[in-house]
Amino acid sequence: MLSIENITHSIDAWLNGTFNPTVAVLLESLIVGFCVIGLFALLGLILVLMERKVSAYMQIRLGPNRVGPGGTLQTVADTLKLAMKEGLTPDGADKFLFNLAPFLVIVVAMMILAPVAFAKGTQIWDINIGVLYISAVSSLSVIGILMAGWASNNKYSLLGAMRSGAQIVSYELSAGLSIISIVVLTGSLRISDIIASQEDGWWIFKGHIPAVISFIIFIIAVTAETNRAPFDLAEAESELTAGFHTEYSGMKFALFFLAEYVNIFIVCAIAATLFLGGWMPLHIGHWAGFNRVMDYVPSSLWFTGKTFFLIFLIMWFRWTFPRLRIDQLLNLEWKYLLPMSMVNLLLITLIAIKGWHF
Amino acid sequence: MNKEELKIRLESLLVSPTFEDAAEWLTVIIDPEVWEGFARQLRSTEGFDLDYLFCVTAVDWRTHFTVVYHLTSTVHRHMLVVKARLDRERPEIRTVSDIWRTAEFHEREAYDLMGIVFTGHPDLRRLFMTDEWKGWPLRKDYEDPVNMIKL
Amino acid sequence: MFLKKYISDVFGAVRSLLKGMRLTGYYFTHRKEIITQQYPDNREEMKLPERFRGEVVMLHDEHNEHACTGCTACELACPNGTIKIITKFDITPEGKKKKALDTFIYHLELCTMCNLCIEACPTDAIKMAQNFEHSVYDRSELTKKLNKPGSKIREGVE
Amino acid sequence: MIQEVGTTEQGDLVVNLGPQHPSTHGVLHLVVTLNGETIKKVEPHLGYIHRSIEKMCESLSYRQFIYVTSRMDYLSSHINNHGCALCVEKGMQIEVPPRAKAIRVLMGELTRLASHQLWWGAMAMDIGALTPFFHAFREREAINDIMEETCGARLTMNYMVPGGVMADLHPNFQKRVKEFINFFRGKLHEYDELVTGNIIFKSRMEGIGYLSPEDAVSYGCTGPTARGSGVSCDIRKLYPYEVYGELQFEEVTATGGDCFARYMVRMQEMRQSISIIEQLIDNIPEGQFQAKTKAVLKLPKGEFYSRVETARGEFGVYIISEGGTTPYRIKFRSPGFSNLSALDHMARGHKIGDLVAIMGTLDLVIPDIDR
Repeated sequence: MLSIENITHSIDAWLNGTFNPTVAVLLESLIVGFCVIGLFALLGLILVLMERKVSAYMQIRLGPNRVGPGGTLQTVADTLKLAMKEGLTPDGADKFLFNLAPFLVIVVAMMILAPVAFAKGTQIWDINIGVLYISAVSSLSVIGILMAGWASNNKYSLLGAMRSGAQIVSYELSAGLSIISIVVLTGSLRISDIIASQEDGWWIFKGHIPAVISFIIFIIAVTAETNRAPFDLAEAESELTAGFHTEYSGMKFALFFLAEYVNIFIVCAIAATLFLGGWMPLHIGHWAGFNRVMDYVPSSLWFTGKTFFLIFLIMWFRWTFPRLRIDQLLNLEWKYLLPMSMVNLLLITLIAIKGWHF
Repeated sequence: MNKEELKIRLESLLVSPTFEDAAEWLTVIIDPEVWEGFARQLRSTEGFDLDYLFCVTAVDWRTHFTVVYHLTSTVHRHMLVVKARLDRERPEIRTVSDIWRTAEFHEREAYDLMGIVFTGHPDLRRLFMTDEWKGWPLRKDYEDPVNMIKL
Repeated sequence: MFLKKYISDVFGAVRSLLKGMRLTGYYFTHRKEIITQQYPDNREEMKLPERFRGEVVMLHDEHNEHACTGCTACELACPNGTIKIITKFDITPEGKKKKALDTFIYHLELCTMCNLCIEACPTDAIKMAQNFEHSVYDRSELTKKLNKPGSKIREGVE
Repeated sequence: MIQEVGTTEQGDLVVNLGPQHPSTHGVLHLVVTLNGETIKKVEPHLGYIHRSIEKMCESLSYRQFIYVTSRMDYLSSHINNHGCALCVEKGMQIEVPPRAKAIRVLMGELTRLASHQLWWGAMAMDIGALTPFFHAFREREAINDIMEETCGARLTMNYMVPGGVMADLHPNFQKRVKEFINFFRGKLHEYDELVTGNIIFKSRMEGIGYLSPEDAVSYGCTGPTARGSGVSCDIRKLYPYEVYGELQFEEVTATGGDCFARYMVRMQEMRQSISIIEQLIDNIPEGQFQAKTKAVLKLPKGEFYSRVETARGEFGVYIISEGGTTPYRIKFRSPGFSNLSALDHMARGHKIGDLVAIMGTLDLVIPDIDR
């Protein structure tokens, strides 16, 4: 059966057979680099179009439908437009930081991609502290946002950046606690171990209600961490025009835009990995027949299916809810999500110790 | 209170008030000097309670200005129109923005467009026009170099 | 007690959010609710009501005759100076001089479609057309001459 | 006027909100002094769309000046025109035929509905929900189509002439209005589901921008802004004009005085407007739609004031006539102007997000403020 795992293995074998190991590793890194960039471009195109179509249908509109069949080439056209636009740098801006910020944001997004398992055996780097690595690196993106807000020399940008800082610092906590609850259940930080532990059922089903609660908390927290509505205070267009990226134009703006969507993809991929089994097909306990039927669906399809379902969920939030205010946002985290996830973590630990999960 | 009762009460409040009879609502013409004290009495005297100033109009009569205050009471629902005649050269009247807060904006508007100076106003600046604007656009003798209507 | 209120608050909040999501979810799945009009494509089937005010036109019949006497009622009624009527003097068969329309100038760029000129016209010579696509590349194209070349006043219109 | 101030002496941040800003709905310019996110002072700068309509009207005849007032509060243009026509009729002592009266009120209520719908969508957009805007426009579009069919235009209808209305109702009018009312009744509960009941929306609105009844009166607030504070100020009820005196409807007031109270007042007003339309739509008297008037109107020497209730509050027209064909001085008392003056008072101590919410519930239309 043709699967991504076989392809990667055969490429690996061929490279190692043709060149000496050092060159092979270098070439592999190059290929991976190209793949990641290609994936970025593809994700940007697909997710932006998806967002526009989802929003359009929810708003009883048609959405983009002129460029290409059914508007599918709309994002390509938009990218071309953005690429041709002049990248303005405001006069009073700190030019170095101003130009660095979008790259920092996109590099961070690329780095988190490393431990994500896209399909069975397809993972760039199966680091043994995968989950820790993700939560550590993802908090770096706030530096990019703060940098952009500060360097723009614009009051709206500054306000947006400050909001973003406060927001990400606080929501990191409950996202981290939700991740820990799965780590407690599996006993490993390695992504491949976490996926393997869900072979007899996903954690959201195996972990009883506490797992569901920590899944919901995780989704809320990552929505806030990626600055998506209803937590999009960093850009809050009706208050701060465009928040931290008010002064950006052209490709630099496009990088921010792309990073936002790639971040959504990554956090949804992580949520899918932790709670919905990643590429693991829907297995129920020891029903061998059922599990074998499920295995016929390729693992990469399972992974993308779950991830895109979660992305759709986050888009659904965006196009339904009003925005919170900054103090309410922090209230929600410190008064509701954090205590809840702490109690929840206790319950999960109890379940893990007693072995009550399936 | 109806128009007649209001008129009788006003006669006790003012020394020889002048009334305009033709108008729909009771209209009293006052001297700008007495306006501040009179306004306070209208606002707070039991029976008047004219707490709602809904319109401030400045009118240029070429020889003089008139400032028209339309007052009503949310308690008794009666109306009173107060007019003050101002000098053409030095149009000055005491502000009532401390009595009716809404007057602050209305008086700024009258200052901006008609050039009436409201003494004691907390923030008497141009409201619609730019700060460096010359002249008072609503005055009858104002000549606009670019007049779309008379083109 | 506090805990009970806390939990019921949380559930109430989640319920209100789900209600909204149900509504947007309904619209997401029901494509027939979409109200977008594909404008330049639906020009043929798009019908504007006959009272729609798009621009002032002068009615001409098949003999290239109009009903405008050049009375300038519309010019006086117009609040924006949109209409300018230039009159001339015709010689009637009886040898009398009679005022008649020479040129009916209509500035579309000044017009606010208020319908006052149509109301004022005593002979119903002008009316509002439903055309609304007025964009042109040069502003001077918006100044129109409404009476067609060679047209004259219809017999019997005073 | 626009100062290049970054910070004040006290170290507060000064932000220019507008004149080009997504939530000021036009060219309102607010200079906001901030301490962190907390508002210390809001100072409106007006005049970006000032056209001096009052001066323009001094050279327009009594028939012509009505259309200009559509350009003030363009969302309730019909009601503005109504106020002007009433004032001219008061001066000329024209008796308006009963059919015209009913038509005017019907159109006025439809305009109010359309205005409130736009407000609802725009306000939801201000606080971050974009979807309601499109849902509101679907219903508003239906009203606009009805308007287009009868009045000939969608926004600035100019359907009003002194002595009546410009044209009779379109034959389809009654049928289409009834269809619309049925359609809209079905959609109104969606408004509540999507926005009113939403916990985020409620927490953004409740307790924000408190305006006490005394302050509301002192600042000259009218319309839903004042009624949200419990001040009864509906001109339709207090000083009924046209057929409002014969209709059964309630003046909607709330006691909260906060953004949510103002929001609820407008939502209830939509229901009241529907009820008014339903009472009238089958009872439009037959007869003329316009009284016979002279071609050139001349108001007698004197002063005339008429008040109407627009979607935003009390709209007053004050005509001073010297007996000529044009007004000597005309003054428009626009509701938004007075409502805006209370903004500073309401917004102090709140966050930037609240300022946007307060502006949303004030329902500001900038041409109405600037004139």
